[in-house]
Amino acid sequence: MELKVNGWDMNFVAQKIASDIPDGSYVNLGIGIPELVANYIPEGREIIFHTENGLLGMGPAPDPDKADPELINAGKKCVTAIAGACFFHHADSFTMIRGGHIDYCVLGAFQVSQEGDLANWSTGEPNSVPAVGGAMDLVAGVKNIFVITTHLTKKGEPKIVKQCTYPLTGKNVVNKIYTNFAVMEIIDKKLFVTEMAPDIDFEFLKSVTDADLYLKT
Amino acid sequence: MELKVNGWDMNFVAQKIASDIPDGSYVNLGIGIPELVANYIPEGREIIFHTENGLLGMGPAPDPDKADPELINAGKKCVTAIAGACFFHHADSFTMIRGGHIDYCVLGAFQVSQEGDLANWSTGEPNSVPAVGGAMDLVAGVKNIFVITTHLTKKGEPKIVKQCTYPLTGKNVVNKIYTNFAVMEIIDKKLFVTEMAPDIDFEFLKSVTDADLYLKT
Amino acid sequence: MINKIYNSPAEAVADIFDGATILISGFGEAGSPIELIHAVIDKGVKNLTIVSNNTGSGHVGLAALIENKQVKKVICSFPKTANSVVFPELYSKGNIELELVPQGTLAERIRCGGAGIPAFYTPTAVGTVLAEGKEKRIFDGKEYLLEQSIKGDFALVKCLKADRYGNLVYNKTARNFGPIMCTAAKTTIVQAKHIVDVGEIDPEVVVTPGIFVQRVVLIPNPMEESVLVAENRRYPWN
Amino acid sequence: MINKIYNSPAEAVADIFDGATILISGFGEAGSPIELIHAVIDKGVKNLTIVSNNTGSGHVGLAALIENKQVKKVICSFPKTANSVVFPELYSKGNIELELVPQGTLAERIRCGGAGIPAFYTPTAVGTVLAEGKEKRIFDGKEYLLEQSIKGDFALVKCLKADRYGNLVYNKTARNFGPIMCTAAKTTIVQAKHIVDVGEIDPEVVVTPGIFVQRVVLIPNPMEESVLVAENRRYPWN
Repeated sequence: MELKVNGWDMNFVAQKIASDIPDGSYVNLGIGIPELVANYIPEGREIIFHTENGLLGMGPAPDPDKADPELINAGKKCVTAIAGACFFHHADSFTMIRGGHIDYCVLGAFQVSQEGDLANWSTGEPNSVPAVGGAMDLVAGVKNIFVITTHLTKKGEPKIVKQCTYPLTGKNVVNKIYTNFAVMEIIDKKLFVTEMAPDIDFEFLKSVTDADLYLKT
Repeated sequence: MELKVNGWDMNFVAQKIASDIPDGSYVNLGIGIPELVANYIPEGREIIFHTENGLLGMGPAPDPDKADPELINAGKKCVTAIAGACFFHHADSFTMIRGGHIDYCVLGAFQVSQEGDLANWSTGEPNSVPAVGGAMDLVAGVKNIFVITTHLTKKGEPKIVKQCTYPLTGKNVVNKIYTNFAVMEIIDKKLFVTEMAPDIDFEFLKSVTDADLYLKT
Repeated sequence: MINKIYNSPAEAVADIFDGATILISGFGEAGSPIELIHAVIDKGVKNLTIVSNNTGSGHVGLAALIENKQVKKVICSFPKTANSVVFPELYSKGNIELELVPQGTLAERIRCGGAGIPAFYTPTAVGTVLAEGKEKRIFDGKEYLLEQSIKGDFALVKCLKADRYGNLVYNKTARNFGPIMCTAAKTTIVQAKHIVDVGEIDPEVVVTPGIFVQRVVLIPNPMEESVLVAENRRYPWN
Repeated sequence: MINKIYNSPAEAVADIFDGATILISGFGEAGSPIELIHAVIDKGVKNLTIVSNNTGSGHVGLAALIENKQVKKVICSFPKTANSVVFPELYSKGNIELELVPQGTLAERIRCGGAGIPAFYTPTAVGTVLAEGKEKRIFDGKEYLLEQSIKGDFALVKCLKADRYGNLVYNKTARNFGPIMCTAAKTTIVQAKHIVDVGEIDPEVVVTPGIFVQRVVLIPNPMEESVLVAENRRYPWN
């Protein structure tokens, strides 16, 4: 399928998510595209970033000459700690996650189902090494799960689907999906479109989505 | 029953216990008579005292003018912290206890059975306020449970019994009993006498003990 | 901007409601948030369930809250201490409920409440009257009891130092139940002897990360329970 | 006198045996006790079960231990990172066992191992393939899985500062699994960048109380895994 539309740039999508996160929130960002969100926190808002390897108050990447290989994020990249940060061990870190203390988690996705099932940890290929990390803990514990993803795979296949074919990270866990084409909310296991990119219309969106879509009125 | 014997002084019994605790042990002492043990640690031994309200490395009582009401022991008396001490919260404190990290606990007793059941928290009277504190955690978790007690109650009734009549603190938990009359060890649910006070003989000991006693040979 | 600092205990406890479950830090007087408890007395809410290691001394703090008939039930490990008079009297008359929990089980139930763990198995209290009615299970040939987590609508906690993010450090053995109670309540209200600027507490030594704290009140000179008890003070003040 | 300080990594790991379960701290290279792991490679013990968040990078540290065919099974949450080559190759050939555990469940299983809690319930992984074969149970209308604790025969942990009692503090996010692993092993062996006199670590800031540590080795200049990997070093040294 050849697409005639572009939708939003993923940086713009990240900015949308950032603007939807209220002042004072505690936020965990997944590795990769979700990390873009940190670049777009609106001025005047204080957002505290949590990284599951034991830091609350994660700051941006350091100057290369100031990098400490023992101050890293969940993606194992060097980061900084803001004033007011704190370090803690893994059981305490997952007390924050599993105990429902983190307000928002932004994750990437292989697939999201219309009921909010998320698949983002394994393609299920028999020969690949499965690696789950903290993804299942995050979706089980964080209050609001936001997914940021391109609407289609590189091959042009829908990522928003009736039912995930990849192994699940969690069932009924996603609250909102932000793609380059649209913003969707999952309410009572139904998928509502709340916003579309300027060059996208609902009919087109349905044609590139393998799920039942409702327009939020 | 009028006793013609005295047995050991309880301070001497405490000293016996202290000499049975090896260098480098982590020890929790119950409130009351067990606290005497701290006074008799043989010179050259380093024993670290744990108090379940969050201190490892408890030292002796402070000078009254230096007392801090926020530096107390499990009996809520002011104490000090030795060099090398540390403070921690209650869940961590009971990780030490329940997790089997404390080597010795010395406790008082209302009754101890010949199989090592301990009753030391409640007389079971219907109108009294039951209060258990950390006693059940200690007997469930600490590696070696030593009991220090007078052999008889103030009324002259045996405290070492076939079966406890008071509510239990734990079943099969006591390893050694130190009384003013004798030292006894519980091995495979049998009560062996390992030492008697100079003015006590085995026949007499049996007459003031409501349990099957064996002489350790 | 994040600013969890409230101007007064009254303001910080304003939304505590009748029937709430409140976790209260402290082991004896060490770590007991007297000023916050007195604000709850002033507010007059009723039918509270209190989770705390003890039941207070004399006629101030937690004992006064109980004496003021605001407490329906107490979940604790040691409901009497040297100067406990209020709870024992109400209890012996059958006027207050008690759930007696071994101290380590109490601590772990609270920690699990904060950590999203609904239940766990423990060896503590096996074979005792406190095991009655509890589910038993064998792991590796040893018997354990199933215990369920405890969560609070509110936690009242005393600490030494706080910042506007809610990061806390404590004083010595006044730490006790504070850090775990902070994690286990929907709304954690803390009284701090000092409030410092963000960044002044070394990130390596923060005991309670700010995420677990919703409100902080400065109480620069907290009252000492033992002094009040020795002076036979009563709250509301006599 | 208590003196937990050992003179060398070799001495500290001398009694590690074939078939042992070893908990190894670290998240990526942060907190990974490379020098202690290399001592285990030198010792040559086999059939180890390793509990660690990852499986190492390049051909040093944990990756080298695996490459040296000393490891039968790995219990971890994320067995591949940017420079993981050893584990994926052995795994794809079926030459090493993997028990994949969500990171928070791994942490809690270890913590419970140290705390005398044999099992607990968790919401993590419900409805996924990692729930297969696990006991399920409903609390308050929500489904949870039963998870059992993990204990080690040994733990190998890296810290920043230690004293002869075994009190530890860590460096930043190198803390990660260290404190909980210290609690969960029969014998905990720690490498410290600094060894200080007893009393030099403030009792308020000790992260791992000495009771959880059996042995401490001074490694003043620990190697950096990423540097060794970038230089394509192999252990035993090429």
